[in-house]
Amino acid sequence: MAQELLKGNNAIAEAAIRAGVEAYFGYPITPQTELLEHMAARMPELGRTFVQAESEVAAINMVYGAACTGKRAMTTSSSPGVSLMMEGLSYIAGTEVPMVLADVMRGGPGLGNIAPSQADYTQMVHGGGHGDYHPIVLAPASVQEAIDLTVLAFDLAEKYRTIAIVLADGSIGQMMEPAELPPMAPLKKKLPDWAVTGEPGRDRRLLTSIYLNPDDEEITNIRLLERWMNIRASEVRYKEYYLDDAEFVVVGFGTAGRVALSAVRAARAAGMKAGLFRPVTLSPFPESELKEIATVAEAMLVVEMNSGQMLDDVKLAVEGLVPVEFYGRLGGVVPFPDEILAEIQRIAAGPIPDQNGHARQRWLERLALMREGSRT
Amino acid sequence: MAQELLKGNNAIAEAAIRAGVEAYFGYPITPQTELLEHMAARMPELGRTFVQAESEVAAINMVYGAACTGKRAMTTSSSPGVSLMMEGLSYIAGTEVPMVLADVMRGGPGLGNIAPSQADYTQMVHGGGHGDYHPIVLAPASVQEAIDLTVLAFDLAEKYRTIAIVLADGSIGQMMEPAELPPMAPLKKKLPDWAVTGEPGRDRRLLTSIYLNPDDEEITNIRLLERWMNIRASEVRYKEYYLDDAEFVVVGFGTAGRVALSAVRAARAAGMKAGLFRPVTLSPFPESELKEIATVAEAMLVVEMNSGQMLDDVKLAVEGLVPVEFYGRLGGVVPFPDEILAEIQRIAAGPIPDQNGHARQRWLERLALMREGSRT
Amino acid sequence: MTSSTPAGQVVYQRPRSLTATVTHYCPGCTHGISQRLVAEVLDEMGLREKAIGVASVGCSVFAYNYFDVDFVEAAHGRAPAMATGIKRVFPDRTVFTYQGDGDLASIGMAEVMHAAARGENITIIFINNAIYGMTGGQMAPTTLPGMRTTSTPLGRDIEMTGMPIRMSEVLAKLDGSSFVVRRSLHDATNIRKAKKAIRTAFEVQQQGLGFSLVELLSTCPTNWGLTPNEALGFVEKQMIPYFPLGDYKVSDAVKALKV
Amino acid sequence: MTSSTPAGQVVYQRPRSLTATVTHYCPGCTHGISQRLVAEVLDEMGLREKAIGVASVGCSVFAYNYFDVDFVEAAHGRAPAMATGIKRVFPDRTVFTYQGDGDLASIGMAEVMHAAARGENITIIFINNAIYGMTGGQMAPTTLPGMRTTSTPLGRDIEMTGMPIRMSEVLAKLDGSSFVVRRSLHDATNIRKAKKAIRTAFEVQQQGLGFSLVELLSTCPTNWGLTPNEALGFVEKQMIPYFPLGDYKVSDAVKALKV
Amino acid sequence: MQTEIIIAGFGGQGVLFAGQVLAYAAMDSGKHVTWFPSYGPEMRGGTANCTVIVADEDIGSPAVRHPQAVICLNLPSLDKYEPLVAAGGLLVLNRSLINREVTRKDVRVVEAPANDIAEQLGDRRLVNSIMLGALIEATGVLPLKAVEQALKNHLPAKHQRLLPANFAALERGAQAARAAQPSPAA
Amino acid sequence: MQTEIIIAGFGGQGVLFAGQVLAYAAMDSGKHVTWFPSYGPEMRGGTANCTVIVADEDIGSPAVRHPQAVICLNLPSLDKYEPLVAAGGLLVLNRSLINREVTRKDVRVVEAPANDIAEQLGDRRLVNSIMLGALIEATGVLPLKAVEQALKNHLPAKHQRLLPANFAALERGAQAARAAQPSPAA
Amino acid sequence: MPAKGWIEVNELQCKGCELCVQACPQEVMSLDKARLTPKGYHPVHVHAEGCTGCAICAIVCPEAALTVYRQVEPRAVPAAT
Amino acid sequence: MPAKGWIEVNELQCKGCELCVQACPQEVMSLDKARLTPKGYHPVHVHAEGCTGCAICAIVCPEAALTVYRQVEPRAVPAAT
Ligand SMILES: Cc1ncc(C[n+]2csc(CCOP(=O)(O)OP(=O)(O)O)c2C)c(N)n1
Ligand SMILES: Cc1ncc(C[n+]2csc(CCOP(=O)(O)OP(=O)(O)O)c2C)c(N)n1
Ligand code: SF4
Ligand code: SF4
Ligand code: SF4
Ligand code: SF4
Ligand code: SF4
Ligand code: SF4
Ligand SMILES: [Mg+2]
Ligand SMILES: [Mg+2]
Repeated sequence: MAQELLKGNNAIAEAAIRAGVEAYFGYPITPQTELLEHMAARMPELGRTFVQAESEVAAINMVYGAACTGKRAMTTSSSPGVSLMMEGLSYIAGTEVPMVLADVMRGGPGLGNIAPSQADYTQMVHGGGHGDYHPIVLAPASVQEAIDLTVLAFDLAEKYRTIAIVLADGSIGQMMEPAELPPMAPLKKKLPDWAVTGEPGRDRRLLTSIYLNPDDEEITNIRLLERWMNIRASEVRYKEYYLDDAEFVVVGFGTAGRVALSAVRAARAAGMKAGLFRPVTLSPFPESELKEIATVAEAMLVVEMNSGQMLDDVKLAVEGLVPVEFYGRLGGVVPFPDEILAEIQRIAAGPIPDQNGHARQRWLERLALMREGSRT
Repeated sequence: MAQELLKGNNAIAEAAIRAGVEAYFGYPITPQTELLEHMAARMPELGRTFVQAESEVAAINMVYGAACTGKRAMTTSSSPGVSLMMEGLSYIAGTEVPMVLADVMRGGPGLGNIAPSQADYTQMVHGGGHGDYHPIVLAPASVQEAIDLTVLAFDLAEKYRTIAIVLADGSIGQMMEPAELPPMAPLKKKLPDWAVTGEPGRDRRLLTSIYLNPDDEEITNIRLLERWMNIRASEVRYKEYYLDDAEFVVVGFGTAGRVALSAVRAARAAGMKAGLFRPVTLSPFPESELKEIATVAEAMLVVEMNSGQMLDDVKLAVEGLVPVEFYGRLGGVVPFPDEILAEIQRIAAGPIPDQNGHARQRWLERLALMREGSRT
Repeated sequence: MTSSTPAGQVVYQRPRSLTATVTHYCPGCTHGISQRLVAEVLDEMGLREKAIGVASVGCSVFAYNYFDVDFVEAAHGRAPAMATGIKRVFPDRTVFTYQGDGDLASIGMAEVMHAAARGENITIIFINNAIYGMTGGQMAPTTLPGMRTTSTPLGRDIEMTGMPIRMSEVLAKLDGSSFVVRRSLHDATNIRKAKKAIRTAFEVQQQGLGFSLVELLSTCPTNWGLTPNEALGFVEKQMIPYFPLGDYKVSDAVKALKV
Repeated sequence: MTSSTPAGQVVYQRPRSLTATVTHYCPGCTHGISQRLVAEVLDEMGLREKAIGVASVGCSVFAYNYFDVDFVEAAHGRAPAMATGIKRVFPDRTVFTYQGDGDLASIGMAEVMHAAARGENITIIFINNAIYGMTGGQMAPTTLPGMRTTSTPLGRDIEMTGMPIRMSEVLAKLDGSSFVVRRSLHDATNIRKAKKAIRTAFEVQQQGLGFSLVELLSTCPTNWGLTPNEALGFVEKQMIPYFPLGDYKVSDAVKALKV
Repeated sequence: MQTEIIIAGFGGQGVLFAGQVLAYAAMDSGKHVTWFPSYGPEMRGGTANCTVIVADEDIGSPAVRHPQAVICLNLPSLDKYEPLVAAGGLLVLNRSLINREVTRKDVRVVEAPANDIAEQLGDRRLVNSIMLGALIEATGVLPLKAVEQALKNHLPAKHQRLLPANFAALERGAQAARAAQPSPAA
Repeated sequence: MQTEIIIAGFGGQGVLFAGQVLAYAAMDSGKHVTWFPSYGPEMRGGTANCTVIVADEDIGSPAVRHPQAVICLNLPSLDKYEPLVAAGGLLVLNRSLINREVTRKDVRVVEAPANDIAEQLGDRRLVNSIMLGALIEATGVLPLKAVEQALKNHLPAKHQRLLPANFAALERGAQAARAAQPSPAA
Repeated sequence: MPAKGWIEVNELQCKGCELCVQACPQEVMSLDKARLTPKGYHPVHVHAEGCTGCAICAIVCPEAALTVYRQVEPRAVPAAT
Repeated sequence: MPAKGWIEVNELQCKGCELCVQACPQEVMSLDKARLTPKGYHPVHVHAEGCTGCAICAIVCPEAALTVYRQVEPRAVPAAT
């Protein structure tokens, strides 16, 4: 198929449609609104379900219902709206039905603003709802990737009976890029054998997240956990750039990763052996891959549009094998490549910072200084 | 004052009252309901505010309103109810008003059950709402501690204009122990100078979490973060048992920590040099304290009533200095001391497990085996 | 056959749409009656194998164990949203929720109002027992003035908590609702009427006529501190005066229905 | 003074309860009128320094910048809950919310219903512009049948989304509400009536008579795709027929009030 | 020294309150004590139990797998706890509702026809006090006086008139324990 | 090779659409391209801008601090971007609405009285095409033909009749650029 | 002559709530104090003659624990139709 | 004789929405196309005689941008009361 110039939000919506989503439930919120609007126009014309729910709480519970029928179901929102879905997500995880959520993150906490942010990382990756569960979280860095990962999200959600989240930020949602949509997939004919469908001629089926006996709940938790171990073993995805001989490895996802790529190129142009590791699956996190890189790199620099939420996962992965520095912008500010380049230069110039201090603390001091500098 | 035999839930409620809580908003949910019922009886008779809200969403937003007036305000719930508060908590964090929440955790995910659990650790400690913020999280292991930490929660929340959470589990909420309540504190006379109180003779005041300009939001985020760094530096609390010469250090909080204490004593009785480190503040986490212990201990064993949520924080803290093993029970199952004793024995018998594998993976295999064993 | 030996004709038997599971309801709790009625109606309409039930969080949380019907279990208050999700993708299935008054009128207010406003083609069985049964007897939005509950130990003070909410009256105000009635379960006559209303509600859904809800005044002997029989009296003497039985919304299309 | 030079007497001036801040509202948006009216009433009743406003999420999100009054900003839909929290600890302050129709009638349905049911002694200014203004013109629960919005590109299909919700009528059904009226902002006469209603609502609160709400039909020229003046015509011709102006609840105590 | 006791029976047999009385007595005697109940819907019409631990130092786990003593107020409780009670431990049985023998040989057994005694004493609600009396006597975990005092202090006002009957019940339970055969395993 | 362009002006001046036309033209010419808008309430009655990056390889950051070229459709845009445009970069000014000179000496300046030209051409909405023509001519980032083709392909059906006028507008803009003084710094 | 009927009590289901006892117009039902169901309740039984098979007991039974029969009057039916 | 009045337009606030223009019963208001406010709008002004100071313009103005004055008829007041 030919490339089209697509806005991220519309691309995610259309990709979901091409992937065979049969039911969409959502509530307007900037910066994901075009996604809902795309669905509002397209789903009815395809004879599929679109409902503008009364709230995000209702939306996620409508998805819960539709997902229980085994059909592909989806909702999308942005940060405050996603926070309202936490109970529903936990129920869906506990009921082991597949669903896809796209969170087009904005600046927070609270009402915050509508600018691009990555500050829902921990909430989405480590599960913002109660109880033990692990969603799959995919982080696109371009419109094309947003499309591909949306399709993948449906496939993985179904394969593992789990929640799959496309975690984008406002700039992925709002930007346009040439990209190619997949062909329209035929709708599922056969529904899975756990689906609650109200059909004659078989034993009744039941989907629930209640296990009043802790023993049964523990069995369920173990089942979820084993499935999760499986996902960790099989579904890690990431992108590497200039890593072959890289001494200084930048780690960043989504838009931050993409901005870092510009910085890495600039660093290379200036003769520094910089490289970029961009996790595509944030959950499962590419732990062993990062650890391997840690055995050869001289230093790592984690770059995020938050206060270092992925930083902890990187540090957990590299287990002290390499110094890990951090650079982040907060509250809806997107870093420019030159800021990251400056960080690479700083690290390359040495000395390698003492790992006994806190990368986050050091960064915060630099950031405060930088902000003061730019004010004058 | 004399000791009384108190149920955890009532103790937390009465402690809040003694600490001067002026407004309580809540919604019934097992296993925290006695807490709400205690408030229903006591608050009106003291002329203070009690409202049974229509939902947890409403409850947290009522707290938000009351907290904006500078008076001490509180809500309590259990896991699914707390998930519904995520948006509100994020708003409160972003608005920088103090409040206290008690989460009496139960088995999950989803509706789960009402048995004691610790599976909201990540949600509460790392912030289940959107955006960058850090609540203070206190984990009592006894009724007395539940009282003391509830009082502390109010003090810290106010001191730092932050959310303070008492993270208990069903067994802390439901058990009775002798404990001493503090005397009734006088109610605050003077409200803070940021409080929205509708008073004449001063400039109007405004409390909000919206910062439409990312730059302003970044400043706010930095302010929150710097305050958080401050809290980390000043407010870490923990309990140590038999650590002087301990070779094998168990790390556990709340009920799991308390069960571990029995196991450690049994291990000592059997001649093993076991000790217990019990974090009291889960957030801020006693990182440097654990790291120090890691330099002398031979191995650590993290024990939780979840799948190893604090485990990651321990591993982050010890940075590979010491092997860290894990033992957990899930979905509302409370471990018995003998299970933990067996783990200590296993570790003490050596060999120290290879840290390249995953403690969680190894535990899951042991747990599955054990469950099979107990079934036959 | 021309036998002249007296033979037994079955006048009543346990409906096929109920499983054999013994309920966890307290003795004499009329939750059991309403579930039985729903099962009878499903039997009579031949819907057992095309129905999907949505259980809610409350004493009826295990309803799914009692109905021999496909079931899901919703989050507290969200059953109408979950039912919407199911009905929209399976419009030809019979989708119903079974909700308590805490579930529907308190935490689930928005979801039931909007399902009704949308004219969602689902059926709601709404059990009004004036209390939160499952969590041990706290005040519900339907608790009567002055009634003692574990969260109104001195009796419900309407100055602080307002008057009880009459959901049927409110839902009837929405253009989207088609059939909204209140019945009681306190005696055989009323139980028969309740069943008829449930039957009509399911017929409304079958005919695609939109949102139907049957509110049933029900007992909670345990939390009311009454015997099962005294509890029936409480319904009759105390509840019905504040929650009058009647048809609050019967759309023209529904009136034309012959049940 | 016995001067004979013609002197200027101020007939109208910007109310003291407004700040000098220029609003971010689109030109001709009647959000500005309703806010001005609230400010005038606060001035007249001398409440500026004892009022606490609760802004909501919608185009009026920055209301707090325009009122020279203590303010907080609620989460989307939760203003009545937040106002409850404030009013309960400060019963002698005047607490009001300012909410759009998406905020109040969609996501905030439960909170406004329960605030009304409790008879919460607060005042709600409810701006019904039949659309989600702030997010760019999606369907609101109040959007008229057939109306094109960005989430109903072919016009609101009542088969799929139901009929618009008439909040005043619904809220009036709750025993807890004391004063619930609908007014319009489409011309000077109606604006005067709207102001009178707002005045009454605040008096109701002052007297401790309970829940008061004034629904105001308002314009959104931007998302309706009309000029400001055409938009006034839309209110008059299209909205009022579905949302009739009137007094939906005036409790006896309120009737006895002299405003 | 730590003694772990479980009291188990039907909801409505006063299981939780008996445990609380024991806990009060322990507290007033200067002991460390924990009382931990089964809770929630489990209680509705079903079985109830609580674990009371009395100790000289602060108590770790409030629950134990192998308690030293179990009061079984009905048959399901015996079925559940017979396999769990610690070797050398004690089972206190309500003979009125338990119609089978204990099969384990390594535990002590004390029994009382508590329902019958209660009826003799004129109040069905005394069953739990009778069983408690038997337990106290058989374990010596606390002086009987301490339990009497706890009852005096903590019986709700409206039930204070039942105090003498409760004292009698405790005594009858204790008598039953004294009459018990020495443990087969002892 | 990578060219970064910002188009800035009032909401309603067709800023976002002009950027999209440029992006379409780039895409159709086989280039990598990103289009990134300002969005949200910022747009309501206020200023709007978008960043278009045209490149030969895949594009990293979709936003740049120091763009190589900026179209300023009004005065606030010039005020905002004059300090930011890269040294040696280009400012394309709408003379009709900008009544001050550029003070930086290290940038090229091209200008066109776009509102006036548009009125001459008979349609206010042509302002953005005029400015785009000037930019294309002054940067050579793409052939003018590619932009014309993009307009043809992507102008909404109801506006297709405006194609000839738009082509004329592009050409008038290009003329203005050709007439521009060589950059003072060049 | 009133119809003659009888009932069957499912003792697994019956919880001895006595709703049927109060509702029975013939007042022929009562709890069987001599029996205990597996769940520990006294089940209901018919202690006297007079059941008409009216099924009111079944209608009020929350546990669907009752099956109601009515005697079919012997009547002559043509051997073949 | 009708009252005589005049208005003041706060040009910071006025957004040229013309609601006042349509509402003025004397039809004396219009946008001043020659002027632009700091926010880029044409502000309203009174282009003809006849303003009565009725304040209807102010009542419909969403921006509270108008102040309305009415001429006070000179009348003799006793020098001292
Ligand atoms: C989010 C959430 N909040 C609270 C609860 C606890 N809870 C369970 S059932 C219930 C109330 C049930 O009352 P009602 O709906 O009236 O049903 P009933 O038991 O009276 O039939 C509550 C509050 C929950 N499970 N989830
Ligand atoms: C939880 C949440 N969901 C969605 C949004 C996005 N949002 C902001 S305003 C709004 C609707 C506003 O519409 P309305 O209340 O009618 O106000 P109006 O702008 O029309 O005055 C929405 C959906 C949000 N901020 N928070
Ligand atoms: S608690 Fe009440 S509502 Fe629940 S089962 Fe028992 S009697 Fe019925
Ligand atoms: S978008 Fe509509 S409601 Fe919002 S300010 Fe503009 S005209 Fe008013
Ligand atoms: S009504 Fe049913 S459950 Fe109750 S006693 Fe009669 S048969 Fe038993
Ligand atoms: S069938 Fe009628 S007469 Fe017979 S036992 Fe039941 S209620 Fe009584
Ligand atoms: S109504 Fe107000 S804002 Fe509109 S044109 Fe008149 S003065 Fe200006
Ligand atoms: S005061 Fe009256 S007459 Fe004068 S300009 Fe305003 S509306 Fe017109
Ligand atoms: Mg109820
Ligand atoms: Mg609106």
